[in-house]
Amino acid sequence: MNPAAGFSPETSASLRDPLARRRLTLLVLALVLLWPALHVAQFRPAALFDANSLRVMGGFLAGFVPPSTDSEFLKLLGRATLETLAMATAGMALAFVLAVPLSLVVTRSLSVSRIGPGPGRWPAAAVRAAARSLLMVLRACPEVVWALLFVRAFGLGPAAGVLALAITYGGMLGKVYSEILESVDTRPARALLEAGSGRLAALGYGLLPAAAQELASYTVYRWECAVRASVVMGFVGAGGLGQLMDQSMKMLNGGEASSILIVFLLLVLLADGVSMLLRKVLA
Amino acid sequence: MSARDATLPAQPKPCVPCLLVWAGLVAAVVASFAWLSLDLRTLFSAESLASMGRFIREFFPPDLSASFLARTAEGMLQTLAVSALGTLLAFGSGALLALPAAGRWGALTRAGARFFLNLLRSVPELVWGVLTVLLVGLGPFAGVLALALHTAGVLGRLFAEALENAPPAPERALREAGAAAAPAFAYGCLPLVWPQWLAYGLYRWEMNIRMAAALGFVGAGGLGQMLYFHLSLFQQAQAATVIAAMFVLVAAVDGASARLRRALVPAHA
Amino acid sequence: MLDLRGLRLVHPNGQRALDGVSLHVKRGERLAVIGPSGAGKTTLLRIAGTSLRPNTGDVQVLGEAPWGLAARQLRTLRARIGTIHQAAPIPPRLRVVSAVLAGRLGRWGTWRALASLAHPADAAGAHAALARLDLGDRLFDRCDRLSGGQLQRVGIARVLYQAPDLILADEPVSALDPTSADAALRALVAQCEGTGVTLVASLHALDLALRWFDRIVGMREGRIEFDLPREQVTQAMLQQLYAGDPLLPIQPPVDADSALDGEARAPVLMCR
Amino acid sequence: MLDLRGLRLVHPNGQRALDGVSLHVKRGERLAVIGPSGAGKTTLLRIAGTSLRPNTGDVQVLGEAPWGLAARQLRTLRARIGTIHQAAPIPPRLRVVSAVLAGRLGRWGTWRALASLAHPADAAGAHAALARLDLGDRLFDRCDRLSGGQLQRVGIARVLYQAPDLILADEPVSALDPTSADAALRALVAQCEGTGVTLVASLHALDLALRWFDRIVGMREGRIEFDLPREQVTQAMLQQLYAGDPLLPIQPPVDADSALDGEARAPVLMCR
Amino acid sequence: QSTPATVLRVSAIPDEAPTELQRKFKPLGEYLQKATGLPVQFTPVTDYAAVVEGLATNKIDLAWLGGFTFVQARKRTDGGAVPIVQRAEDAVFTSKFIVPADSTAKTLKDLKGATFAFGAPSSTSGSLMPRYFLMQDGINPERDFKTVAFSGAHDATVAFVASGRAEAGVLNASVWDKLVEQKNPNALKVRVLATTPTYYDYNWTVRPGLDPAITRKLTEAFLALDPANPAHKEILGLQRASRFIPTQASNYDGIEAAGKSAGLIK
Ligand SMILES: Nc1ncnc2c1ncn2[C@@H]1O[C@H](COP(=O)(O)OP(=O)(O)OP(=O)(O)O)[C@@H](O)[C@H]1O
Ligand SMILES: Nc1ncnc2c1ncn2[C@@H]1O[C@H](COP(=O)(O)OP(=O)(O)OP(=O)(O)O)[C@@H](O)[C@H]1O
Ligand SMILES: [Mg+2]
Ligand SMILES: [Mg+2]
Repeated sequence: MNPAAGFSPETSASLRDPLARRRLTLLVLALVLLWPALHVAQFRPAALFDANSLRVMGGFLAGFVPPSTDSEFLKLLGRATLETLAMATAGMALAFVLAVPLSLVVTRSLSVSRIGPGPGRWPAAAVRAAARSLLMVLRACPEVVWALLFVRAFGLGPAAGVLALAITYGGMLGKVYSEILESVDTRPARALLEAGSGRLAALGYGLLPAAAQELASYTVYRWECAVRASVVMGFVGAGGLGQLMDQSMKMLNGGEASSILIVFLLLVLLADGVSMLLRKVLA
Repeated sequence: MSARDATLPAQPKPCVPCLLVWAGLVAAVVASFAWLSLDLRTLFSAESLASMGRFIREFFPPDLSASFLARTAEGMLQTLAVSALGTLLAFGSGALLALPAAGRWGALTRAGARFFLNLLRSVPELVWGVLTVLLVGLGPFAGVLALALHTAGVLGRLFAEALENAPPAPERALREAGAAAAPAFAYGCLPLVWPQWLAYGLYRWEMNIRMAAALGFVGAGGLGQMLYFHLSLFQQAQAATVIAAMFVLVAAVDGASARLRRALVPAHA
Repeated sequence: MLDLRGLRLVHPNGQRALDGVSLHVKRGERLAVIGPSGAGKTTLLRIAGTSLRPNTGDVQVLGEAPWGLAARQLRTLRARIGTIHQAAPIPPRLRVVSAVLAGRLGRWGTWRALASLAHPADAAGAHAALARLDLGDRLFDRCDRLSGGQLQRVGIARVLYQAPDLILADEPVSALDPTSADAALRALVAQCEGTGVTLVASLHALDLALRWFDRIVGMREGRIEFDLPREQVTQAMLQQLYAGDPLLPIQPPVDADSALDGEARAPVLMCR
Repeated sequence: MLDLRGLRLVHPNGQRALDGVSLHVKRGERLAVIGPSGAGKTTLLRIAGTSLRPNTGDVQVLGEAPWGLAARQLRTLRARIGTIHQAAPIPPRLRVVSAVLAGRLGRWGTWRALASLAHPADAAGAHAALARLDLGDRLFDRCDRLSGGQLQRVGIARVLYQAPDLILADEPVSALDPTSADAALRALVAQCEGTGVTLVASLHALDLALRWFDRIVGMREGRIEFDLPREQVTQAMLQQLYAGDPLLPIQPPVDADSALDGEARAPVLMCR
Repeated sequence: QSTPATVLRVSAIPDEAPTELQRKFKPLGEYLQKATGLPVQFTPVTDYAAVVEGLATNKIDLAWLGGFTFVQARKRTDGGAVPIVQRAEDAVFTSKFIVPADSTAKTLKDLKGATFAFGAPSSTSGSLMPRYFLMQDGINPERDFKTVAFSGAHDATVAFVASGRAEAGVLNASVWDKLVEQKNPNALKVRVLATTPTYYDYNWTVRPGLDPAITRKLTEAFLALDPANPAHKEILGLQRASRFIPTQASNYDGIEAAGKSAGLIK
């Protein structure tokens, strides 16, 4: 308890921030890596303001109004929307079923053997690593490859597309779920595990009260991505909005594109609403 | 024990709207499966399994010839650069947009920012790609912009929700000690949401590595275009190499993310 | 009951939290650990609760060596240990009733536990535990709507409801006023009295330590300075322990048993 | 300095936290609020700290009516109030140095504040504040690596570093051992002595309240039961306040000024 | 392994927009349904490989394939996929190189250093054959063009060039003629720079193991389409065919050779 202690030579050395050097190194390293990346990506923001391309762009965007209201096209659009919603929902349901067990295995804050560390530490770490790699394989393999694989089982049609979606999204959900569960306050769950509770109970009483909202909003967001991602479905003959959009854009049919974009926007707003609702329910 | 403790308080009523929401969700899922008439049992028939097994075997062995590996490496580099820059731009703009979208500057800006974010992300990358190509010409830069625009919408929303979910006490304490908005945020809230933001950012980078794939048509070449090309021509050995390269990138980002997060989680975790 | 020998623990950042601690606690004993902030009290209790593993040293809890057990048995052992944490580790959005019922998760099956989140499986039990701490009326409130002292009592109620064989309490009454603190300790002691439950608590309030505990362990800088029946603890020893400024004179110890008269002798609902 | 009149506050869930409280505190006064758990002490301090607005009643802090001020002036006013919270509201990942420097955010420019997160702007100042609480050696540690009492002291150091005109302390020493608690209160009192800084604290430890504070306010169920100079507080009053079980005999008050002799009179670095 | 057919499952390579393919197929599908007595189910896809996978794994019975796709399907089925008919035009098929109307290019050689759009990588007329002929002209696409993009479909290639996204492109003559006829706004903004020599292209192929009786019925139905019959004329018009003629696998050996020399078949 000596206020003057801070000024002895010995402590003035302890006033130097021990992290300063590491932070500086990291900063320099990041800048050094950024340069070649800019080069490879041909980064030239000046191109954004080129008068000529702005004109081309303007002309193209002008084609977006008015949105196409051709009744034939609207019928097609309506059907594609329904199909897409159904495929996204089914795909997400499957992805959820796949992701939940895997994420529970991967989540470190639910690991009993890490306390201490206790018995079964290495097997548990190995299982975690294996599940983690499995999640990575699931999501790193492009959807097309999965879709082509499942065509062999289901033939052309929505089944192969839905399954491809479910697999890749399962990989993503699993990873993100476990990261969310690790980034909330994990002390309550840990306290429960230390009192002998099981993993699922610790999840329910220790983590979910804090994480449920975030988990729900992420799941809804993924559903919304699934709606947009129906391009993949088109590969294997399941149609949907994504494919319609792809086609209209390639053909530079602005009217159709803007109609579809409006549908996308409405769906995104719907998803936002659902997300809000879920978060309220879970609060 | 005082009188008020003697009796069990009345159990609060169950929340009917909540039950309705859950029922609605279940109904939607069931309806989807029924409408698509999905029958997943075919997946496990011996014939399907054998056929899928053959498909997988075709990818082995991957093409490991030096010339092809060199091309793959080049593709990796481009994919990496395009996705990294796109994600970096999106991270910055997403963070800036997340603040108003989390309702920090009032309900009106919140609605406005949310709508803008929704607009950014309701347009898929591929569509942004078409627009950016018109703007800056075929080439990787168009890909960077396309990724950045869409990802900014995504990250902005995710960041905003992380902000809204973070415990408010530390930041409020600072505001109540007279701190201005920005420093109070930096000292009271950012340390709480930062790991989550970082996780989302890295994870979106990972997604963009896969997406830069689909952006092949804007001339953002890279692994995506190679994969599309070789799969179209049934050159599975080459496709396998490209997929392996994508695995490497994704695993690298995933590992980096895991390490960074480990350094950031609290000691009690 | 609790047999710790030669514990040494250095945290990853180089902080030496325990530096050769041995402690033996018999069944039914009530022991208070005191000492200055940073002495290693929390660390010691966490090791006794099998939630931290010492770098070196022998640990025996409830007759078993936890770090030699298989995962399943370790879980059973942990279910028999109740820990009251310095800051109650309860998610703010959880309801009080669930927070208390969580005490029995170690003994409930997973389904029962999860179902109880939606519909409390044993509201009456939780209520009884809370009522012993004068908090019965907040049963269905959310934990973030409680005052600091109320939340701390929820943490105590959880352990009362758990009805463990060994209670480890880390500053269980730091946020409570003198009367509530006294009442809370009385409830804890009542839980142990006659049922052979062991109680080890770390306390900053010396008067409470001397009033409710038979045996006092003084810690300082990761070591045990003294370990004596309360009658033998002198003012000088305490002075020495908190070395530095002159200490406040300490209360003459009150006989804990005589304090357990009256309503506090009410039926002990939780004990097995 | 602090002028509260007829405060009434009912929480959204129907809990009546304050029920007609009036309090007048003069410049340089040192006042302790005591009372059972749930009495409304935290609520009262939060209203005085302008972080909660009462349902009805008049609030005047440091000569201004906070709820009539423009945002900018309210901010300036708040920068002059230092609050020590019951549970230190510090993000676990923040480093101790940043947590302490955060005390001056109200007076620093935005850039200085942000830059200081990357590289501490005033490590020496933070160190001096921490050293007064015997915690100087943990300057660059992360807050989640501290013991309970250490974290609480970081919260106190933040307010010492802030050097406000009014200090509101909500159970500032609940996690500290008697000596550290005494030392921490001494540091707070030293900060106020002679500089006209006002100190309002809620305390559970009556001995400390009577030792360090001139004026004692007893609260119970949202009302003020008594508000007297410490000399006039009797054992019976305290008994009544915590009504229920017989209370422990209370320490005779010690003169705070005489306790401030010796090293504690060392230069007060923080005061403006 | 012939499965008893209850439905005739048909698909087509996505060389045009899937909605367009579906529209084109509708009357033909009804006609085939009548001729074979089987319900016909058409699934449009957007991935070439999916069609071939479908044929190879008996998930599709009949498919409209490009020449090069047929060669790939034949390789994947070990010669099991059999072409039954092709349009008269497919025997003398060509591709058109297009540039924006105001381009200064006069020959293919002038395109060096330009951005160039192919159709889909496995399209015969949008990628393989043009690539083969370019190489014979001494132009290696990967080396000599600034950027090579794949538009994915023939009409999309026109849109690419018309909008200035690519400085040149190539598509099949049949789609080009259709766009010109329809006065497609994109087609008006581009001109033809060069036309390739002729080669064999599209055909209708049946999967290995399809019931021979059905194969026979299908072949006869196609060959019976008569431009003089107004109902048939509509079908033929949509298929852009004057009439259908029999074809055989060996017609496509040339394409296989071209594919090998262009390095697209290993
Ligand atoms: N996770 C951790 N990482 C690093 N050091 C730690 C960690 N937890 C505790 N320590 C350090 O170990 C020492 C002992 O801590 P412990 O929590 O056991 O003290 P304590 O006696 O409970 O103190 P208090 O009375 O303040 O709660 C302290 O110096 C503390 O800073
Ligand atoms: N956010 C809230 N919502 C509802 N009720 C609340 C809230 N905060 C506090 N209360 C209730 O208001 C009353 C007064 O609380 P307060 O925190 O002021 O008590 P306190 O005197 O500080 O108690 P303690 O000594 O336990 O900290 C308590 O009954 C408490 O449960
Ligand atoms: Mg402690
Ligand atoms: Mg309080």
